[in-house]
Amino acid sequence: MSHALAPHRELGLTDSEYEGIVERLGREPNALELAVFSLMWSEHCGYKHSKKLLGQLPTEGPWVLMGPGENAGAVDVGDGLAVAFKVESHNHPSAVEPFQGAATGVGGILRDVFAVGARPIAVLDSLRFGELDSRRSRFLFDWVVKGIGHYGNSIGVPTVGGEVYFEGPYEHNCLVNAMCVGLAPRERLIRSAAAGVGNRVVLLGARTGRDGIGGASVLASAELSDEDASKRPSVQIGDPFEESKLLECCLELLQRGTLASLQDLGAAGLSSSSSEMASKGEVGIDIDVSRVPLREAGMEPFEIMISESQERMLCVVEPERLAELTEVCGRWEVRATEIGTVTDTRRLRVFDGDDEVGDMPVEALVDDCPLYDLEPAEPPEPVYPDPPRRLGDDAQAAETLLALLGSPNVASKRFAFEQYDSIVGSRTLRRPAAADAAVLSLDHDGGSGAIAVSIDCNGRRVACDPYAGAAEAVLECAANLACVGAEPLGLTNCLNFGNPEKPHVAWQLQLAVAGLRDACLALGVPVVGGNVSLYNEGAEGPIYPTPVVGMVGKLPDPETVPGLAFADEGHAIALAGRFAPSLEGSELEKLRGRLARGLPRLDVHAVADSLVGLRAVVRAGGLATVHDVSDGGLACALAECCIAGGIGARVDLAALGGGEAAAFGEGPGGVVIAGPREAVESVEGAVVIGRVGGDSLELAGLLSVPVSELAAAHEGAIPSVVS
Amino acid sequence: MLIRPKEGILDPQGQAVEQALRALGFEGVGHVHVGRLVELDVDDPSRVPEMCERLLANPLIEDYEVVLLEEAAVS
Amino acid sequence: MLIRPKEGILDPQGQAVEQALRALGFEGVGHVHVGRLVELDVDDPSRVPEMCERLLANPLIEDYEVVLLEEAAVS
Amino acid sequence: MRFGVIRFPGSCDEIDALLACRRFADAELLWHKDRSLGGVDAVVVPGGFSYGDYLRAGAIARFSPVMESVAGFAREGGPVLGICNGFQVLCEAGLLPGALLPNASLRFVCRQVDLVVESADSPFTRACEPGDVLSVPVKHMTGRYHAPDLPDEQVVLRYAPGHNPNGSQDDIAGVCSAERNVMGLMPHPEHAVDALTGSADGGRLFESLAMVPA
Ligand SMILES: Nc1ncnc2c1ncn2[C@@H]1O[C@H](COP(=O)(O)OP(=O)(O)O)[C@@H](O)[C@H]1O
Ligand SMILES: [Mg+2]
Repeated sequence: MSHALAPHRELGLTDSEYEGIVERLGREPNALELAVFSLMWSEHCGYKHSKKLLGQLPTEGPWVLMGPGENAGAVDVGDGLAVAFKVESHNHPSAVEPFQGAATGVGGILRDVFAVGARPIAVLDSLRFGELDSRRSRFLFDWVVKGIGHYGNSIGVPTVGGEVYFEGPYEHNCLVNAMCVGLAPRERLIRSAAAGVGNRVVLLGARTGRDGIGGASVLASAELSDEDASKRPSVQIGDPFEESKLLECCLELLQRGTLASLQDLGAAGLSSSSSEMASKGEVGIDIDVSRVPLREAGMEPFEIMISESQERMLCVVEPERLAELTEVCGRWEVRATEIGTVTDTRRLRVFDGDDEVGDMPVEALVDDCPLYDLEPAEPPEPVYPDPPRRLGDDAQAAETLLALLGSPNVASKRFAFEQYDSIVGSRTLRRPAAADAAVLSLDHDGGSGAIAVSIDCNGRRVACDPYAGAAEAVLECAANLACVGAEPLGLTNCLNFGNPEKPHVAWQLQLAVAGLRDACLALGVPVVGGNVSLYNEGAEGPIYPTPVVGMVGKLPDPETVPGLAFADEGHAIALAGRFAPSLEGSELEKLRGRLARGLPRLDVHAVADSLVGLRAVVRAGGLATVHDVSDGGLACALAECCIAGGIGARVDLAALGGGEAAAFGEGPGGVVIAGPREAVESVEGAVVIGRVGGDSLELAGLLSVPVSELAAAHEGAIPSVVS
Repeated sequence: MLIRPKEGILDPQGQAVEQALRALGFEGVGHVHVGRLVELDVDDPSRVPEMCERLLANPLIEDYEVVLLEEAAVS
Repeated sequence: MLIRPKEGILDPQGQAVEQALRALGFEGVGHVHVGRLVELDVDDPSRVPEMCERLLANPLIEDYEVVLLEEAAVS
Repeated sequence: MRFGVIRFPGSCDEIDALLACRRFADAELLWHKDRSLGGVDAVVVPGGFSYGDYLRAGAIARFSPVMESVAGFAREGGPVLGICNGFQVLCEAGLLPGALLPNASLRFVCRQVDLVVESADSPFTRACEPGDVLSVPVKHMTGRYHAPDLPDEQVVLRYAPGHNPNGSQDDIAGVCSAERNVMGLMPHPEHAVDALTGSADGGRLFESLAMVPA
């Protein structure tokens, strides 16, 4: 071979990893085996740099039905129902081809959820791009949104929420994380462990092509650079129609109990799905690649084993139920091909017809991936440049408020969420921008009450302070849930970080995981699943550390759920919760061109406790308006309540100490509430700060701006630059 | 400009049309591919390939072909 | 088959492409229209117009044109 | 009174339509490959992306076996309601005049809009008065209605001024056949049958249909 590098290095394996493979096989691997090992031992599949850290996260709770390790986590929501959910990244494919990258990201996370037997009922998206003055960022944002909409809208799963931030460090490495929430009768959840020696392994769905060959290892673990065209993957094209048939077909097979186990094909394709099924079931699997239906002629066995063609699932079925499987698949027009058998060898053996072309111990592939210790070190110098300065220190308060509302991080994301079908399925009780969390009814599914879902993370604050910023992401999710009266049941996360072999990235990762852990412990919320995406770096360094958090909660009575809009003239407005606002790390500081090092000390227990109180108040049903204080501080939160309600408010912040920090400072735990005076005053610890009415937002002594002007800034900012 | 899905790239539209044609009883149909057709008048045809590269076609997943029609041929 | 939006019907895609080309600095571009290209192998080409009428084009909003390539020309 | 809701591969809103119908009468799903309509009294062709909508919205679904029966049912005067993709299918099938083109914005749009009832003289709007305003969501990519010679009497619903989400000609949101027993609309009345989801106004269409003597 005329490779510049030894083939294993070309595939991203170190020399010592290669020796480990030789040792486990007792011989040199052939090309197919090397390809399979390189993928299974990649960061993406093997969690080489993150597994040890993830062990710190709390994963248990009385209502947890499936924890980390399955395709998706699942919690019990009562009435015999389970909610399964997971968030996953598709960052690099989206940077290469934003429309298809985002679309297939959604397709992939949907499969993870129906792989556990749950019907997908909601998608949320968490996106990061460079600043919108960059043409490339506008292009990526525009097409990523189209791609997410395309897949979700076409398959009939509503996209009910999400978040988007625009920050310089994402310019060369956008983030596209998608979360899916699914619902199933509890007893229908299925695990992916292959079972029953002699059972058949059947491939369902699309034909296999040369999609994403080399994707998982080369694509997900090398830093993107424009020069290196040889690493350009072949782009995967999503086919939501194929997936919609596959989804209905799999759910029917599960309902009939036809399958012994089910697994989606994601990164590393057949290699990883078959070896993981075998590993969990403590069995072996024989696969005959010559039986795999191909889309392209002349594919080699190794290509078939690692292809990442979309819209495929792998299942195990007893031989006597094959006919039933064929019948159901026929009705849904889903291709089903028997490609292998469950064995007792605990080896993954690959055949091409009668020829054996690969033979690997399952344990070596799945469990023996070398794990590395991080070598964290706090960076002596700031890691990130200051953001561009956009606002002078001497700006008047009104100008500041309008600048904040028009800052793309704070501005309305209507441009994005109107391109998503947020209501298909008839469960959506609170759509995007109607409340802090999306609310989904369980009524048609035989459940009582509703679930609430939210996804959050402010990467810039994590960059300022990885521990506090990550804890805040969890608290922010919990606050969003509390605003609609929901109690958190479980959490999923996607750790988007730079190169963990760099000490300062390792330091960010370590502190962020500690922050996640402590906030989860304070709230009593278990982590039931997640995903890790490392090596997110561009030429100018790593992205902001971005531990995206998705949370699912339950609320008893949808009738009591308030919105975030101010409702009626004369309603009293109060600030509730434990709020200690500070300008450190705030959006205002960003506009002023500053990035803090360190955030104020955070008392996660105090914030967690205050959310319990808020939840109880919301559930009691007296409040008309509840909105948590987030990016842009209290003034922006009040403005958002005004804009949503089309009504003004008169507020005096003197009771909060007044000044800039009270108006524009940020921090977890603050919540704006409004309603009839008695209802508002009955909330423990709430400080009445004003009343709803008029056509302007007035902050005594600071500013008075017509609601129409606030709305123009907030609604107009993104469309004016993107469309 | 004729813009087509690159060889080997999944073409769900083409598949759907092929199946639909079969279902309608059209036999002997194969290799159906659906692409895009962009037509324009241009003063300087030498710049058309650049237009394709930069905007009209997505070089990662599409190939393009430029067909020039003389002034007269354009109705 | 080349399938184009019927004349007189608003073609926002064509307009969008025209604007984008201008924004990229391509001058002297006009009459941009975006349509569909359907390519297929067929044993009996005489049936192609029928395919278009029944399925591939909607005569209310689209015109079509059939271009036949001989066996040899198909690579 | 029994509704039949068609299910194509790629339909998305068939369960939503079924649930909406069931608020007012019995309802069942009809499979695209079955020719029988099972004796239903009204047919709903629901929203979604039938067969992936890969060629033109609705172009492939119109050829499914069940659509032959729907055409026959419509010819005999049976009420047929096409919602969103269902509207596109009925246009492609020639059961309704006109065609639906990509939104002028070239983007998918999901938003609540106001509709004005233009005619209460149809099996679908008889529970309304002309001039009634209904709050109903739209969500589509291909909803720009185009029908050059449509007689005004066939316009059943219009988008209220300023609410046209897609550039439809004359703000037309819903039309009926000359015989008035087939109706199509881009907005989704089945997603406006419960005040908890934002509006119950869309229920008026199903209520109207349920008033038809069985
Ligand atoms: N950040 C994380 N926190 C908790 N669990 C995680 C995290 N990242 C990954 N996991 C768990 O590890 C398992 C393997 O993840 P992954 O390889 O991404 O799944 P899949 O193969 O289904 O894509 C999953 O069950 C996932 O929930
Ligand atoms: Mg999975």
